[in-house]
Amino acid sequence: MKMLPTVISNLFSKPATRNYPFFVRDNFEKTRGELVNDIERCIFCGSCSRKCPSQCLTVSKEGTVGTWKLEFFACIGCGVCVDSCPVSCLSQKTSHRPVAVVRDVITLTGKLPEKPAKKTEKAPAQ
Amino acid sequence: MSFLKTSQIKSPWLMHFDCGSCNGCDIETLACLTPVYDVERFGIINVGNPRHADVLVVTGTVNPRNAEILKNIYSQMPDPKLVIAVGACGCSGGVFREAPNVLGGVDKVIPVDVYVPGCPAKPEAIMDAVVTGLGKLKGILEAS
Amino acid sequence: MARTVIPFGPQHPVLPEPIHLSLVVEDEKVVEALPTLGYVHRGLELLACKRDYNQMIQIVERVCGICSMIHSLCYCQGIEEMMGLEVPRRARMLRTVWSELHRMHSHLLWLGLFADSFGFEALFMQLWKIRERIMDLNEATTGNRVIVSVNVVGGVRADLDEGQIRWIKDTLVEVEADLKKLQSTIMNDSTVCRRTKGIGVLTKQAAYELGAAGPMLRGSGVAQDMRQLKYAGFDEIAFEPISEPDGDCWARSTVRWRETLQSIDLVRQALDRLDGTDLTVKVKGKPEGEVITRVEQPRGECLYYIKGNGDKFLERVRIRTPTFANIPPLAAILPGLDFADVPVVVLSIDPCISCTER
Amino acid sequence: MNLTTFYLAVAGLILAPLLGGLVAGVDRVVTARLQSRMGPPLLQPFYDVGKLWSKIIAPASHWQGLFVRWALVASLASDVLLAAGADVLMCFFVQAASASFVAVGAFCGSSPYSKLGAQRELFQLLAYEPVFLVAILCMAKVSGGFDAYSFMASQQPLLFKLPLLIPGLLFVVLVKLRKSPFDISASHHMHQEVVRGVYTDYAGRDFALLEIAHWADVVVVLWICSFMWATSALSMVITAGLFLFAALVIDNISARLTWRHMLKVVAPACLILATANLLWLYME
Amino acid sequence: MLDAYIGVLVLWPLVAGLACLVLQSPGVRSALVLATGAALAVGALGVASQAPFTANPGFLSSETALHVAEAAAFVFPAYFLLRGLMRKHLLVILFSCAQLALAAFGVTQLPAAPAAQSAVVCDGLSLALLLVVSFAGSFICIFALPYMKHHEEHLHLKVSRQPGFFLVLLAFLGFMNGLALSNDLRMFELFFEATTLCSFLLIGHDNTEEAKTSAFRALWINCLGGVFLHSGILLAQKQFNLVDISALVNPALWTGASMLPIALLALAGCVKAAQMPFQSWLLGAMVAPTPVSALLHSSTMVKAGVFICLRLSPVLQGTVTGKILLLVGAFTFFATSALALGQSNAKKILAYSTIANLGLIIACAGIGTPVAVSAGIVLLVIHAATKGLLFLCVGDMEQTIGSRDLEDLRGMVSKSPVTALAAVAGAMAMILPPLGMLVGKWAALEAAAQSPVAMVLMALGSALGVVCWVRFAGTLLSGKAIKPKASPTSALTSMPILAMLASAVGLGMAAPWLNALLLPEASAASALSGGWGLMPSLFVVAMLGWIIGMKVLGRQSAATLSTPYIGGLPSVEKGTYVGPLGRTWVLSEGNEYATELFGEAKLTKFLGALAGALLLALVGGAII
Ligand code: SF4
Ligand code: SF4
Ligand code: SF4
Ligand code: SF4
Ligand code: SF4
Ligand code: SF4
Ligand code: SF4
Repeated sequence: MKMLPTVISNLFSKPATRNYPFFVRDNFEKTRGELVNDIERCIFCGSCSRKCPSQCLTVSKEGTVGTWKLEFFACIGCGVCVDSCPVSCLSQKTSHRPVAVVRDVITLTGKLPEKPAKKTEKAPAQ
Repeated sequence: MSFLKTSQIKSPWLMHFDCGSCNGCDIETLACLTPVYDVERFGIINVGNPRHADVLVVTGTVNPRNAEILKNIYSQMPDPKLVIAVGACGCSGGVFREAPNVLGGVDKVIPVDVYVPGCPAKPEAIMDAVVTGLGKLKGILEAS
Repeated sequence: MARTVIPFGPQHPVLPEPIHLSLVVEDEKVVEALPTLGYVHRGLELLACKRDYNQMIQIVERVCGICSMIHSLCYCQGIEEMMGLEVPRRARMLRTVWSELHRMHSHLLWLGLFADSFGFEALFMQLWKIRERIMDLNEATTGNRVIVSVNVVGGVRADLDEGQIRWIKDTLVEVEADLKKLQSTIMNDSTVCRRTKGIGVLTKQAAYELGAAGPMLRGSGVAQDMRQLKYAGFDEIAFEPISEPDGDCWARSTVRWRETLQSIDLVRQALDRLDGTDLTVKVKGKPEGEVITRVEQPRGECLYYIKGNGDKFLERVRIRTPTFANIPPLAAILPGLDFADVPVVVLSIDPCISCTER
Repeated sequence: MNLTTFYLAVAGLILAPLLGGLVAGVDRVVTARLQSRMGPPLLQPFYDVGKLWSKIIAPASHWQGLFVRWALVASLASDVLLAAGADVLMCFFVQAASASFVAVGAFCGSSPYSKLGAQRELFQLLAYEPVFLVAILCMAKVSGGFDAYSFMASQQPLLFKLPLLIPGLLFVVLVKLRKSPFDISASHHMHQEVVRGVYTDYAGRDFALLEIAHWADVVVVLWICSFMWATSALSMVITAGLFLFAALVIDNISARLTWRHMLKVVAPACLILATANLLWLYME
Repeated sequence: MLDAYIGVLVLWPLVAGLACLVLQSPGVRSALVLATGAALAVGALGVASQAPFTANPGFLSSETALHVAEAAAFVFPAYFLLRGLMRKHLLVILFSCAQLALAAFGVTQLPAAPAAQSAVVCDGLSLALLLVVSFAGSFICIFALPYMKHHEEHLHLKVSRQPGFFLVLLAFLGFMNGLALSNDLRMFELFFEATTLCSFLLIGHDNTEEAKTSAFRALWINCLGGVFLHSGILLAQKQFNLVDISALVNPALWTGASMLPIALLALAGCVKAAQMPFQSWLLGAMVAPTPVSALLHSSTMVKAGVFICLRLSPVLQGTVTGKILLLVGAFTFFATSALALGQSNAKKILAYSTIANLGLIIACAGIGTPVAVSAGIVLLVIHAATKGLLFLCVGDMEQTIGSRDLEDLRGMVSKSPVTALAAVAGAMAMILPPLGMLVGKWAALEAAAQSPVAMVLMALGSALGVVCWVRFAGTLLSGKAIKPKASPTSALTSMPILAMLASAVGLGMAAPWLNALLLPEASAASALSGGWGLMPSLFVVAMLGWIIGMKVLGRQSAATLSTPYIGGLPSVEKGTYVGPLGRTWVLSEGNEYATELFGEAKLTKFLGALAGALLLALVGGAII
């Protein structure tokens, strides 16, 4: 009996439901969503791959071509790699990564820099 | 499409099985049922019984012990059925891939139709997955 | 009279996590209950040899998603103690804020599941509706709804600005008001009391002897809470453990209910004490030595034993979780129950299998 | 049997299940709204049944299919009887037969939950049947006949003379709708210790048929309840609607009780009230 | 011709029984039993073709016959007294002495009453009982042939005791026929006491200690019934100097007169029908071999009790005595239905359910309106067929598996499909519309409109009965596949079972017409038709359901079954799972009996006291 007022007021007020996917709420600024790499800026230093707790990143170099591989189905979105990237080419969108019907790996390739780029930006703290 | 085929898409009954999940994805799956997300809008209800289920939502990693359970449950579901692997763990074993008692993702044991990345997967992502899965089912039904 | 054997779980609609109970019932009264575990075991403690001690934070966060924040807190405190680090005050207060927010969402989650175990769907929906507010707080302030991942060795990764602090406080006022509306349902509703009062009684003596922990222990009248150890920000925050004398399901749910409300207060206190700007201290060297740390999880006392040998890989991490401690008392109160009360009583210990088995 | 009766009977056969499906749809939408959710489309129950119908699954027992169909026939027959203005008591018995078939079917199942559900279903039967029966007897006493037409022909609402029947009828509606606090043998709520109880082992098309039988049942029960204020067709619809709404609200403000409590406290209480009303009618 | 039919019905069984005793050989015995069945069938049909009629066959109406009856009033009690003395059974001694005293009083103190106008009056009611005795009785006797053979093999007897057994069994059929037809109270009493004797002998047949105890319990209670009967007769004789039943049941006779004789006769009926609180003898009687339980203690002999009540119903209608009798019957219906629910012994369930249904018939008699009486007669006939069927099935299953506990009968459908399915059909016939038991119950409920308490009791009893029978049927069918194993049932076993099944279902379906057949008087036949107007359409629906069902069954019995849902656990073989400690657990099942509510010991005491109070009221009401 004690719930009566609550359920009746529920009946006469707007439901709490967010009508996703017809209505999508803006994401919070800080949300750690999909991990993206601006491969143009990546220097393939491998720092991210060493720090990643899930070990889902592999960085390899072959000749002048660097490969940055992300097993995104194992990525836990912790953002450790983002924090550790010296050139801040990694970032996380605020939206979640879309679902998929096949399990895939993201492979990005880029040209290795002539010589190790200088640290122009300081490692991003908070 | 005939009424019967339409109904198959409009009434996906969902069953959730927690393999070796950390609970993160479980609670997000459960949250989908609650007022803010309310998947009943799509005709989804959560059933506890594989014989009534059309969609199997699996969270967590597979270990030798729960793999057997997973197989049994899957085989008791009526065709056509969808399997949704939720979270990094369900997809690939996630952060636990290298742990001694982990076989890997759900697809090591049963075929998976939709993978939901994230750790944990957000409720929105899980809803996306159901929609995607139903799209896939629709394709199959239309073709038949 | 013939007996019925009921295999309960590992997949069962009332069980949020896979465990198995072989129940032997007679006229729907339990005469024997034998549990089996191991469906969630991952072997997580061994990952300590494969991931360095910083990466282990993300691993222990995933010992369990529901109180991930508190797991990593316990772990980080252990490493910090081993390395002799002094965590800045702001970081300690922030840890308190998030750990109490975690406790709130965990308790609300549990109260909802508990309500559903005795068929009170509307209450479940209400509680989870309110819980979404807390989840929003988590996501907006840390970047993730569940696994907030804010702890690092030596401090925290995220900060709160003035606007967020005000927002949190405002939200908590609303949450508190919403919760108060449900209080009489949870504590006094006649049908709820029918299903919880006098069911699954664990006496104070038995709770001691069987080593119960957390709300299970406090529900039996023992006011013991690890927060009395004054870790994180609790050295400054006024805190009194909550206990109820009855020892039944009702007492256990009431303890959790009151703790939820108490947490609101603790968050406010911690927010009021946010000053300074430092979030971390500089970390030098590698962990060496052994340490035991304890914190209070929503489910009770959690204990970490960590052994380092000066390498970046730890030698041993051992986690002793509250549910593990609560299983013997559960096994003791199951026989004699009505079958319909089994889910209620099982849930009343708030079983968390993923951390029990890791 | 004249032609009108025949038409009415056919209408009952076809409309009653449809109406029942609609009631189920309303039930789900209103329940959702009571819980502050948006809820499914109104026609969701029909989609559900259509879905189940199109699923082929190995039966759990060789006998279940038989009992499902018998249950369906019995449920529909009770609708037809009511629509054709037959004896309400007989209609009640036919309906009880349907419930019995469901229970026997559950006994035939292979899962322990199905059997447990069957046992509980029987206790439910034991609890609500006498109450319902006495309620019908009371109505018959006031309206002076046992056939549906005389129930509907009364000038004054039966309610005025039968106020004590309300709790009993609500109890019956709750049990029949399988709503909390009496969703004991086969819950409509997701977390139930007996999984789906009597329904556990039914699947696919059998389950769809059972669902239709359930709709027909619900219509019969609500229909009989609507006799409480049967001065016009509209008032009957409103009465039935009120009973339904009351059941939904009660469902959402109470925890599930155990069968022991139902059998020892609730059922006797309802029965005593109904009997008191009956005796009072005789005293007058 | 009529006299010959009656002679066949009453005397032939006795003769055949004596022949069994003398000739001893099993082959001859079988032939004789089968011949008796045939003879009784012919006789019953012959009589039925003439009904209603009155007759005066010499062997029932002559002076000699009446002298025999008079002598029997001494001989039977004297024999009971002897047995009581031998066993030092106080109650038997007491009541048989009382019977002797009453007999002596009748002979010495009362003027001899004039003989009844016609010794035999056969109306719908008598015909119903006749048909039951002749058909159900014959089937059961045939069933007894293989049953007793097996039974004695089981007991390892050196010398067969079957000749004696069949003598009593067959002779009993004759006595019952006589009882149904007699219109002279003295002849009626003769047959009434003769059935008591048969029952006593047959219950004690196995000679075990338990059998003897039960036999003597049955004896003392039935002697008490005899006391009631005899005193009722004497009082009636004193009041009106009449022993003619059809003359006595004229309501005009009783206006203003004391109803005590009627109450006593009804009480005697209640004892015979084992109404609460006298139910214990019938339960004890279940130790006898199953054919005995089926024949005497369910289908026929106990029907003598309700028969006399129904006979009296014209007088009872609208009187206080009638109303109390209605309550007595309704209460027994409720109370024993509740007791049946707490039982797991299948024969005890049957016994309690028998008492319950007899209670319902007595309630009908208490109402006394034509509708109620016709409902009562329908119940009498169909109950005999249905319950007889159930007894035969339980007996056969008991011999198959060696237990009569419902829990052990679980899944019988895979062990002996024919019998188990027949039992399921029987259980269903007890409760389902449009079959006769339910129709009778329904008519009784509507007829009881004058007594709200009785209606509530009936409603409760009806629900309890439904639960009991659904559980019974469900348990037999429980969770096993149809595996048509070669069933070991012999033709002599399955033939009666199938015949009884056919008659239970057939009669059940035909209840409305049956009613019209038995009660040609326009009033009674049409009284029910108002409610039964829709029955034919219901039958059509039922048949449709049946056909659909059978078709589905045919298709599904070929289907492969799914594995049971057991939480996803692995199982090594069917019906097991691998559980804690790696042990293989067997998925055993048990019914729930809610013992805290339906426990026999507690409930019997409480309900017995209430019933006793009601019976006192019955007599008290008549005196006032
Ligand atoms: S977000 Fe975390 S898990 Fe994902 S790639 Fe980066 S470090 Fe690895
Ligand atoms: S840390 Fe940054 S720069 Fe280095 S490899 Fe990774 S993404 Fe490239
Ligand atoms: S994906 Fe992440 S949140 Fe989900 S179960 Fe795995 S560790 Fe937990
Ligand atoms: S430690 Fe884990 S893997 Fe080893 S036996 Fe125990 S449960 Fe199994
Ligand atoms: S006991 Fe601990 S260390 Fe060993 S396998 Fe299990 S989780 Fe890993
Ligand atoms: S106690 Fe439960 S919620 Fe907390 S960490 Fe352990 S598993 Fe997670
Ligand atoms: S914690 Fe582990 S080692 Fe210690 S007593 Fe318990 S089971 Fe044994």
